[in-house]
Amino acid sequence: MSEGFSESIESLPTGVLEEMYVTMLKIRLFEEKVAERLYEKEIICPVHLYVGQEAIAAGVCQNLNIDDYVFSTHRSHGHYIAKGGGLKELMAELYGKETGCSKGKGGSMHLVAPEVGYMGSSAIVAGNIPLALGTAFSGKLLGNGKVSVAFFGDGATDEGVFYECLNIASLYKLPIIFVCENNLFSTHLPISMRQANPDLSMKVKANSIPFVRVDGNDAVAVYNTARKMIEKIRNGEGPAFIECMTFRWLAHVGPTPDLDVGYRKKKDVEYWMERCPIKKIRSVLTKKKDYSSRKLDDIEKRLKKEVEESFEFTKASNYPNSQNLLRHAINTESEVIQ
Amino acid sequence: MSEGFSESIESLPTGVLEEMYVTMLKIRLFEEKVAERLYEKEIICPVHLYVGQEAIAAGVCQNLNIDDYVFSTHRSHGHYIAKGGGLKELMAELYGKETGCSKGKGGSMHLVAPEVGYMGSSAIVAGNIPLALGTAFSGKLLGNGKVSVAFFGDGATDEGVFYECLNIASLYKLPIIFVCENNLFSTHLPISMRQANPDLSMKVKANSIPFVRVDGNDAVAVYNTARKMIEKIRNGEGPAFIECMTFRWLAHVGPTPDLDVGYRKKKDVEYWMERCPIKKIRSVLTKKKDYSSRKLDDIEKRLKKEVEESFEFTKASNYPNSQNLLRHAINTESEVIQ
Amino acid sequence: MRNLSYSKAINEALFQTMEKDERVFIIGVGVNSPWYVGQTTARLYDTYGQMRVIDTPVSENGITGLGVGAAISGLRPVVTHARMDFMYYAMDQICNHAANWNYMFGGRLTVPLTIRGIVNRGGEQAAQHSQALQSIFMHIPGIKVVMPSNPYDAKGMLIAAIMDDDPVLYIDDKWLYDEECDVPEEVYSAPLNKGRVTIEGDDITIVASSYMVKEAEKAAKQLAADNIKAEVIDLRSISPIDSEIILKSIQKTGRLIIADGTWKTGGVAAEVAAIAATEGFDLLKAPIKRVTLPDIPAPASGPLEALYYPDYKKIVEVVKTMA
Amino acid sequence: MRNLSYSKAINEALFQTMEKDERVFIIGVGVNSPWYVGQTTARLYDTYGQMRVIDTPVSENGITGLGVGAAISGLRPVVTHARMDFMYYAMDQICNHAANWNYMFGGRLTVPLTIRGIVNRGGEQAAQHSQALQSIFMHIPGIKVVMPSNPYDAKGMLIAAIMDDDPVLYIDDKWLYDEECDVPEEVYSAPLNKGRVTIEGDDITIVASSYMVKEAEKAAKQLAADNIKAEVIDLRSISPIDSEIILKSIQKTGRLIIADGTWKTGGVAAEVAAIAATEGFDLLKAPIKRVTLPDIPAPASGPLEALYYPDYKKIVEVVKTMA
Ligand SMILES: Cc1ncc(C[n+]2csc(CCOP(=O)(O)OP(=O)(O)O)c2C)c(N)n1
Ligand SMILES: Cc1ncc(C[n+]2csc(CCOP(=O)(O)OP(=O)(O)O)c2C)c(N)n1
Ligand SMILES: [Mg+2]
Ligand SMILES: [Mg+2]
Repeated sequence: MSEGFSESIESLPTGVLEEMYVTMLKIRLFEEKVAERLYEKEIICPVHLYVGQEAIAAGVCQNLNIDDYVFSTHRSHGHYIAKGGGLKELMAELYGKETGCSKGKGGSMHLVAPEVGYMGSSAIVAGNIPLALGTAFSGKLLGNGKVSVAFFGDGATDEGVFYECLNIASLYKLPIIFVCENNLFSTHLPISMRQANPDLSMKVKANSIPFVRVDGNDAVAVYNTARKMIEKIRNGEGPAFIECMTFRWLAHVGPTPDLDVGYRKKKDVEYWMERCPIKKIRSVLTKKKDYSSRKLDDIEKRLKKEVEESFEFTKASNYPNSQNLLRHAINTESEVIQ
Repeated sequence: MSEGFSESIESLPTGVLEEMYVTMLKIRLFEEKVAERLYEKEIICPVHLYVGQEAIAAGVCQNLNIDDYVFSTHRSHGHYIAKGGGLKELMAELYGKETGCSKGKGGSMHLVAPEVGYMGSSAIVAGNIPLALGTAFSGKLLGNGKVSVAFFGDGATDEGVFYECLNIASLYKLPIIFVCENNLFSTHLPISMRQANPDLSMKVKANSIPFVRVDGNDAVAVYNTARKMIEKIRNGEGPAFIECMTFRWLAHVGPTPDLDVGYRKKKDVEYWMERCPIKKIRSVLTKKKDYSSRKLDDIEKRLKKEVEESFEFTKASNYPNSQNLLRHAINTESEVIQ
Repeated sequence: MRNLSYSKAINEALFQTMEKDERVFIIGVGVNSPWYVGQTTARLYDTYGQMRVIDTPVSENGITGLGVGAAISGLRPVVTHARMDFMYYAMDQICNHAANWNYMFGGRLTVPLTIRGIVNRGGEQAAQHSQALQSIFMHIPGIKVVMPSNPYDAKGMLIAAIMDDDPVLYIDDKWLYDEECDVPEEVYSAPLNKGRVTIEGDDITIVASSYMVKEAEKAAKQLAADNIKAEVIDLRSISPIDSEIILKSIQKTGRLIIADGTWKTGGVAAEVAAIAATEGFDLLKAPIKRVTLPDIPAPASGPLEALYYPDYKKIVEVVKTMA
Repeated sequence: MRNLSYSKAINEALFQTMEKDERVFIIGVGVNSPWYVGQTTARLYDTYGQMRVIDTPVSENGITGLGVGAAISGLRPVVTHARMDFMYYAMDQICNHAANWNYMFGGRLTVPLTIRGIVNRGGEQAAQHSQALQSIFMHIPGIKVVMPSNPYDAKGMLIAAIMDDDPVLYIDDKWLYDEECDVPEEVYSAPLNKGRVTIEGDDITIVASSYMVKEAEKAAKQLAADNIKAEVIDLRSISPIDSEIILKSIQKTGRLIIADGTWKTGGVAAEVAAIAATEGFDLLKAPIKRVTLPDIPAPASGPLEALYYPDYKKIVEVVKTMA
C-alpha cells in the first residue's frame, strides 16, 4: 500500500525512535485512562479517542520545532501530546477544570497549547485546514521558517473547502504539510460510500502538490516521509501532502469498541489491531543494537506515573468560577454586558 | 488544444448545423442590440455579455430536449436563448418590465424559462452547480431520462462547492453534464493567478468523471462531444464533463471592449476575435453541398427582425406595479406584511 | 390517540409522507447514522432504500444545493443537518438560492424544500457543537422557520413543511426528543404560521418557542403558586411570526417576557420585543424582559454550562422583578 | 484637515496601517480589481506588492480562514469581501472559527482579524447582489460589527479595527463612497463601541447606521422646517451596541424611530427597539417605529427598487404619524 516506506531502520538514530515510542505510548496510556474515566461517566464532554492512530501524530511531530504550527480536529489528543502539550492541562480540560489548557471552555474537541505551537482543534470537519493555511501564510510573510501542519481525517476530504485550501496553498507556495489520517471512515460511513473515487492521490496532485501515501501505523514510515517533505517545505518549495492509512480501534466517539453498531466488522478491527503501531515501533526499537530493552519498563512506568499525575492534578483543580462564563468572547471584557 | 474534435463535417446533417448557426447568430444579434442599449444607459442592470462564446451554448443545447434542465450564471443570455427561451421576455427582463421572463425581478443575472427547462441563472459563482445536481437527482429518482446541464465559468472551479458537486454527481451517478466555459479569466484575474495548476482534467478525472477538453469556439466540436456524453448519460452511465476553451470579447460586465483597464492584451483579444465561432460555423455550413448561401441573408434578416420585435415588445411593456414588490418571497402572499 | 415521543413523531411524519408521496426523500450527513439524528430517521432506509434515504459525504453545501435543485424540479426533499452548527457551510445555498429562487424569478419556480436543522447542545459539547441559529434564518426573507415544541406539532408541522411550497427550515431540538404527548396516528398538518396559547393567564405573557416553551410552562406553574397567572405562548413559527397572538395576549396582561434559547442580541427575543413595542406599545404596562443565552459562545465546562442555559427558574426570577 | 471621500478615507487607512505595521495585509477576491472595491484599495498593490495585497481565487471560505489563521499567528489581516452576498460562503470560518477561537480556548488566542464586508446594492442588481447582512453578524457573539457612516469614521474605525485584538466586521457601503468630509491626515482611531449624536433635538430620536444616517439627517432637516426637532444617533457600532446613547436620547425625546438599511424581521432595528423597550420603557411616550427594508429579497426592476429602499421621505412620513 505504501508509496512512502520505512527505509533502512538502522539509518534512524535510536534517540528518534525512542522519542517517538515515548510519544505514542504516552498517548495510548493517557487515552486508556481517559477511556476508563469515560466509562465511569466522570468525563462528560464528547471524546474521540485516537487509539490505533498514534504513529501519525508521533511520526509527523517528531520533525517539528516547538514553534512550528499544528492544527487538529475533534480527534486531537494525539496531536496535542505529540506537539508537546502538557498532560495535566489536557486531562483537566477534559474534566472542564479551570486549569485545563482551554480553561475548561473547550473540552476534548477544542484543545490549545500556543506555548508549543499547538494552535487549536476545530470540531468542524475541515474547518482547521484554512487556519493552517493562515499560519503558513504568516510563516511565509514573516520569513521565519516555520512550518504549519493540518491534521485531518478522510472525512475532511469530502468538504469543498479542503480543495480550496489545496489550491491556495499550492498557488502561494505556502509552507504547509497536509496530513490526512485516512482511517477509512467518517463516523459510521466508509469512504467508499462517500467518494466516487476514494483515491486521494490524483485530487492532490492535480493541484501540483507532492503526495505520498504511507502506512499510518508505521511511525518510521510516517517520520521519514514527513521529514523529507518538511525539509523541502522549509526550503521554500511549497506545500506537501501525506496520506496515512490507518484505522481507529474504538468508537467514533466514546470509549466502546463500537462493534454492536453494525457499520464495521470485527475482523477488520482485529486486522488493524494486529498491526498495532506501538507494537511495531517497539519491535523496531528493541532490534536496535544499542537499545537495552530494560528501558522499556522504565518508560512505561514513568509515563503511567505522568498520566496518574495528570489525573491527580485534575482532581485537585477547581471548576472555573462563574465570572469566567462571560469572559473571553471578546477581549474588551466590559463589553459583554448581560 | 482539443481532445474533443470536429470529426468529419460531412457527417453532421445540414439541419443541425443550420440550427446551431441560427442559435449563435441570434445570441450575437440580440447582444449587439443590448450593447447598444447599454451604451445609451437604457438598460440599467448589470449585464455580462456572451459575445465570443456562442458556440458553447449552441453546441451543447443542440443536443437537449425541451424538458432537459439547464442552469447558468451571471453570463447567461446565451444559454437562455440556446435552450429556447423567448427573446421578448429576455429583453423585457433586462429592462425590468413586468413582461420579463422573471417579471422584472431578476434582471440580466437572473433569467428563467421553466417552460423550456431553463431553470435559472445564479449570480453567485458556482452557486448554480449544486442546483443542477438537484435536478439531475430528480431525473434519476423519477427515472424520466432527463439530463441536467450546469454551465459555469473557470472562476467556478475555484470554489470548493464545485469539487463537492463533482464527487456527489459521480458517487450517485447522476445524469448531469458539467460544462466549463474556460475563458481564461474570472473578472480581471487570469486563471494562472488563481490556480496552481490550471489544467482541470486531473481534478475532474480524479472524481472518476469522463473529461473532454474542446475548442469552445468550434460549435461542431462542442456539439459532437456533448452528443456522445449526453447519450451515455441518458444510458445511466453517470456524469460527464466538457471543458470548452474560449474567450470573452467584451468587458466582464458592460458593453465596452475593456482594453483600457489593463488586465488583458489587445493582441489576445484580437487572436480570439479572429477565431470567431460564428464565422467558423458559417464557413462550415456554406461548405455543405446542399446548402444555399442565399439562406444566410434570410436568416440574418429574420433574426434581426426578431430582435427588433423583442425591443418593441419591451418598449410597449409596463414596469411591474408596486403591488408586485411584496409578492413572491413566499407563496402565501398574505404572510409578507409590512 | 396514543402517546408518542417527539423523536418518534418526527419519524412517523417522515414515514407517512414518504409513503404517501413518492417525491419525498431524505438527504443529509448522518441520516443513517445509528446515533446522529437519534430515532428520527430509524428504519426509513430499510423501507425506502438508498435512493430516498441518502447518507451523504460531509459536503453540507453541495447536498443542500442538491435539495434546492430537486425541489424546483418537482421533488420534496428533506435536507437534514444533524447540527445547526454545520449549516454555516450551507449558508450560500440556503440564503442566496433557496430563499431567493421564487422571488427572483417573479414566482415562477417554487422551492418546496424542507431543511431540518437540529439543535444539539448541552453535555459539554462547547462552542462549535451547541448552536441554535433560528435568529439568523428568521431574518432571511423567502424562508419560513418553524420550531415545534411538542410531539404533536413535531409531526404536524413536519408534514406541513414537506407539503408546503416554500422553503421551510424546521428546527427540532434534541432536548425534546424524549418528550411525549398524544399524537394522532393519521396524517395531519399543523399550521406553519400560527402560535398557540398553551397556558392561559392574565398577569403576564411569556412568549417562547421550542424547548423554552417547556421551561416557560414550568415557570408558569411555579408562578401560579405565588398567585401570578402567567400566559404562555408557544410561537411555533418564528418566520412568519404570529404577531396577533402576542398582541392579543399583552392586551390582557400588559406585561411581556420572552424566553428564547438563542443569543440575546439580534435574536428572536429582540424581534418579539420589537413587535410589542411598535404594534402593542399602548398595551404594555411595564418594561419588556428577555430571558436568553448571554452573548457568548457555549462553554464546555459543566458548571459554566449550567449557568449558560436559562431555565424556568431564571424566568420565574425575572418575572418576579416585574410584578 | 482636508476633505476626503469615504472611499479614499478607507484607502488612506489601509495605506497608513500597512506603512506603520508590517503585519497588516489585505486579501480578498477582487482587491486588485479595477472596479470591484472602487478606489478603496487603489495603488496598494503597487506599493506593498503581491505578498501583502492578495487578489485571490474565488474561494471565499478558504481565504477567510487563511485570514483567521494568519491573525492567530500574529498578523493583522484585512479579509475583503467585495459584496456581503458572497460572505455566505465564508460563514463557517467567520462564525464557527473567528468568532469562537478566543472564547473556546479561554482567551489564549486572540484573533486580530478585520473583515471588510462591502454593501453594494441598487442599480438593479437584484437579490443576490444587494444584501446588507449586518443583522446576522450582530447576533454572533465574539465578533464586533461596525458600520461607519462618514469618511472620518471610515478611516478612524478601519484603523481601530485593524489594531483591535478581536475579529471586527467592518461594513462599508458603496452608496457612501463619494461622500466627503474633513479627515485628519494623521493616523487616528475612532472607537468601535460608541455611537454619536450627529444632530441634536428634543422631539424624537432617530437611530441609524451607515448610509441611513445620511437619510436620517436629511429627514431631520426636513422635519425641522415643520418645527419637529429630531435627534439623530449614528450607531457606528452595531455590536457591541451603545445602549447608553440611545437611552440618554429617548430620555429627552420619549420617541424612537429606527432607520435601518436591512430587512425588518430580526434586524438591527429590532434590537434597538428591544433595548429601548426593555431598558428604556419608562422613558418612552409613544410606540417605537421601524423604517427598514421590507422582508423580501431585492428586486431588479428600477421602479420596484425605488420602492424597496427606504429614504428620508419615508422617515419623515413615519415621524409625522408619531407627532
Ligand atoms: C462540518 C461538519 N459536518 C459534520 C460533522 C459531524 N462529524 C463529526 S466527526 C465526523 C467524521 C469525520 O471523519 P474524519 O474527518 O475522517 O475523522 P475521523 O473521525 O475519522 O478521525 C463528522 C461527520 C462535523 N463535526 N462538522
Ligand atoms: C461567490 C462569488 N464570488 C465573487 C463573485 C464576483 N464575480 C462575479 S462574476 C465573477 C467571475 C467569474 O468568472 P467565471 O466563473 O470564469 O465566469 P466568466 O465571467 O468568465 O464568464 C466573479 C468573481 C460572485 N459573483 N460570486
Ligand atoms: Mg476518518
Ligand atoms: Mg471565466
